[in-house]
Amino acid sequence: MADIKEIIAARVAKELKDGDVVNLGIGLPTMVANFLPEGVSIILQSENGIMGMGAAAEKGREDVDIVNAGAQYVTVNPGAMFFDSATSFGIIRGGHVDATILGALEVDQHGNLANWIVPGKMVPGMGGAMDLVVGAKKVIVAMQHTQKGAHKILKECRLPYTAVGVVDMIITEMGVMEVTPEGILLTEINEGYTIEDVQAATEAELMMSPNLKEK
Amino acid sequence: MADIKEIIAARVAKELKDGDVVNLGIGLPTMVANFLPEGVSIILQSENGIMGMGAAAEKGREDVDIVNAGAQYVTVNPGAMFFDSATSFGIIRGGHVDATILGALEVDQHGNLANWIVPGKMVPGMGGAMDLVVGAKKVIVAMQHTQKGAHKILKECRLPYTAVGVVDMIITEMGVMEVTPEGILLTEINEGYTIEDVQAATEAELMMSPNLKEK
Amino acid sequence: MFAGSEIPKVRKGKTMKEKIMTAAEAVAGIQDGATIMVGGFMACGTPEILIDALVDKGVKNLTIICNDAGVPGRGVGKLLSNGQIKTLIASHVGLNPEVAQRMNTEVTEDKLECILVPQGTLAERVRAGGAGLGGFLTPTGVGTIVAEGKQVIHVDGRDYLLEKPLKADFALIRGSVTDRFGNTTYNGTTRTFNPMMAAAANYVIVGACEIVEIGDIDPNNVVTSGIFVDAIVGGEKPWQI
Amino acid sequence: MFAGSEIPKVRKGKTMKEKIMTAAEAVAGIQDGATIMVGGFMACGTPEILIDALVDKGVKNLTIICNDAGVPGRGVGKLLSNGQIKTLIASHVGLNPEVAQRMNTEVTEDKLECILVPQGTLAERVRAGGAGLGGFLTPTGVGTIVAEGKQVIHVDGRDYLLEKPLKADFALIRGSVTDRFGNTTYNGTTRTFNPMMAAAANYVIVGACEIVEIGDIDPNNVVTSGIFVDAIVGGEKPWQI
Repeated sequence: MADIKEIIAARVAKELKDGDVVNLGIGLPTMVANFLPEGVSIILQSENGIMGMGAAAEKGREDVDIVNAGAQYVTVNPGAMFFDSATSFGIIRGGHVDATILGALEVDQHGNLANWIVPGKMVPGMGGAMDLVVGAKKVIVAMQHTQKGAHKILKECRLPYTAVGVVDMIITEMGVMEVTPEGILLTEINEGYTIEDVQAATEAELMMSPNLKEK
Repeated sequence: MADIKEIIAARVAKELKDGDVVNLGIGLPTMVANFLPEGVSIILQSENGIMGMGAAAEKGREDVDIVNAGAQYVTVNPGAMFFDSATSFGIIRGGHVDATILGALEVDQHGNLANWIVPGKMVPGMGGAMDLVVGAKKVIVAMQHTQKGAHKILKECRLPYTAVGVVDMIITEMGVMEVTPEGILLTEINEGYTIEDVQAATEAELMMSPNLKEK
Repeated sequence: MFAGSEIPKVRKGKTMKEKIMTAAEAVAGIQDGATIMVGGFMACGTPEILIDALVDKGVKNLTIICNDAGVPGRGVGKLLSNGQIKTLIASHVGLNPEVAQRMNTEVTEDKLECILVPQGTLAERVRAGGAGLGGFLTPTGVGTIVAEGKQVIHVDGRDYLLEKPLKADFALIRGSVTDRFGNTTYNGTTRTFNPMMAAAANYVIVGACEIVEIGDIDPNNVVTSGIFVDAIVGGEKPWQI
Repeated sequence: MFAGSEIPKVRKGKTMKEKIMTAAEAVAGIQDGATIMVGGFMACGTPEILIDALVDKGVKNLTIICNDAGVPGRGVGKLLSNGQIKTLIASHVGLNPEVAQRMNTEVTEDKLECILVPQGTLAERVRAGGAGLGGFLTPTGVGTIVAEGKQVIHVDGRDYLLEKPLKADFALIRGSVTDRFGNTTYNGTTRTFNPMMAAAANYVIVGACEIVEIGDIDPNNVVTSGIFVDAIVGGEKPWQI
């Protein structure tokens, strides 16, 4: 399980360019910062009010006034800035975040995203996700390809939307997919999987990139 | 001329309560701060970004980074704050300014105000006036009663409006008038003037306050 | 700060001397059914001493506007546990399991209504409330259940939701450094919703970690003006989450 | 500032090393017909060294968004005198008599179009441009000629004008202290429109009075984030009006 997450996080990291302003969702997306290629530095935005977030605070050296959006104690890097929530979401909604990386319950071939309501379960709230996926220049969904075998990459989302037509890219343990106006394009396939495996794990019909990379 | 202005400014000053946040227009309104009664302190807001503006800067001791909305060098008092223009007009529009005092070309019995366009003349722009009169809790027009004998307090403004239904009080060298839903109520008359004088200098029909004060 | 005579006369809610008071005095005016904004994000930036005073006071049927539901034992979580909240307007309530319990309870008078608002929209609605705007157009929530019942306005080729301002009777603010007039700064990520809420409520109470003299804060660095602040309560502390 | 490897690779417009340049280099990309936001209020807070570089460059048919027209010889007044402005969007132009001359000239190519916007609406429109809002509802201007051609929206018993966002190709910002990443603070009343404009333009140039190292500005006191800043030009000075 940890391996799969690391594979996904490491592949996502390659999508980030030096100097990008990035907002990482809780969980797997947070691991992306550990896999940045040599020479690539990114600027982490935390929607509760940080530009230039650093690593988690060392045990015993926490500043209780500095937390990330998951309420964990973090540090800030030199050149950081703190701001209020209206300013923070002005930055997000205004298109000043280059990429946001987050998980999903479902994604569909139109780039629709569902990641906040599971019927019959407690609804935790959308937090900042709806603003992030609408505002960020690039939206990367980083997740396991299926949920205990059930499809998550669909023709049409069945769960309530977080936003419509916002997902640019889906990265799973099986490979990399781009959402295009024509549908979902498979651009990379990971070692150990065949095209048939990926399609079988995907409800939406996949288009094959002419430059499909196999690893 | 200076006397008339001082009389008006001194009377306006009595309308201000201790602790009020006040924005003073350029010219006569600025003089109001010189006539505050003993024990009354006000907090001056300047729309270019000051809360807690102080007196004009002494010659030779100006800080060129600190000006008022008339581009004059000013000081700030202890406890002042600087802010950007969006914040400044959030304070103004949001009803956090207790009173704004400004001149007028015309005021009418509905509380409509015209103070920014003179036909045939250069239009200087409304600056912050439109926001101030809409946002401030109390709008006091401080002006000479007539313009070289021509009426300025009218049944209906003839010049383009700065805002509709915003004026609360008009203070001139002749007296004090309140704008009510029924029309303009004369509440004070200054020494040397009769009710007939004031009415003759006013196009709108004045109602007389049962408590009309004569000075 | 003050134009005019040098020694400002004390005046309720405006000049300095009466603003510093105890937490119990500061919340004395809060009655059953009040609408209260509470600053902070997962209780980081929430004034715990003011929450505690509200718990002691025991007022009920409150409408609370806060980014989230805190956690049990912290922030607005304490008000929730004590059965004081009727309606919660928040962006995220998932880290406080009591929310689900209260929403699903069979006991009518304990039942919680929870209104979820996207976090950026919530922040902007509070800002609009303080800034005298009648609303704003946001792309957030278009095509989702958040859009239900809202006007969709098309501007320059894109759809937006018309979102309306939020105001409140009271705001509970956490200041890191507050001067005796109420000018306030916030340290680190305690800022969150505090500055917008301070401008959007009729009566604003600051729970301050440190109270300083007027003039001690550089005018360039003040975040919340003292004109918004009605009451200052000292003794707020750094809290572990 | 940077997560990941310790030594950030230089990358145009993002990392520190390439942001500091001469004024001529900073304005090199500005072409005829560009839309440019210029910070300041009556030239207090306007980056004169960047205006001067634009005068030297001589680009024409500019649309300038600025609070006012400056005064002759200061701020955007220099661009006006030099015949470089086609359209001026401002709240007040009364202290620069050249505006009237240019508006009334018979010479077509010198003719200035002047669009007047209430100052609070102008500030909020620029903010909306940077914050990704499709517009906002303001009570300012209702019932006046400012309302002409605009949608009136009735919310909770009051009429508001729908005002739309403003964006620009470039912004010329005046910073009091700027670090090498572009994080900026503003002294006194030089702040005005600068922070909103820095967020609302595609390419942002800061004329800085003082350039400091990354980390020298307290993260609590930064007003404009370096992520907005593309170019930093040193040598901006205090100017008498």
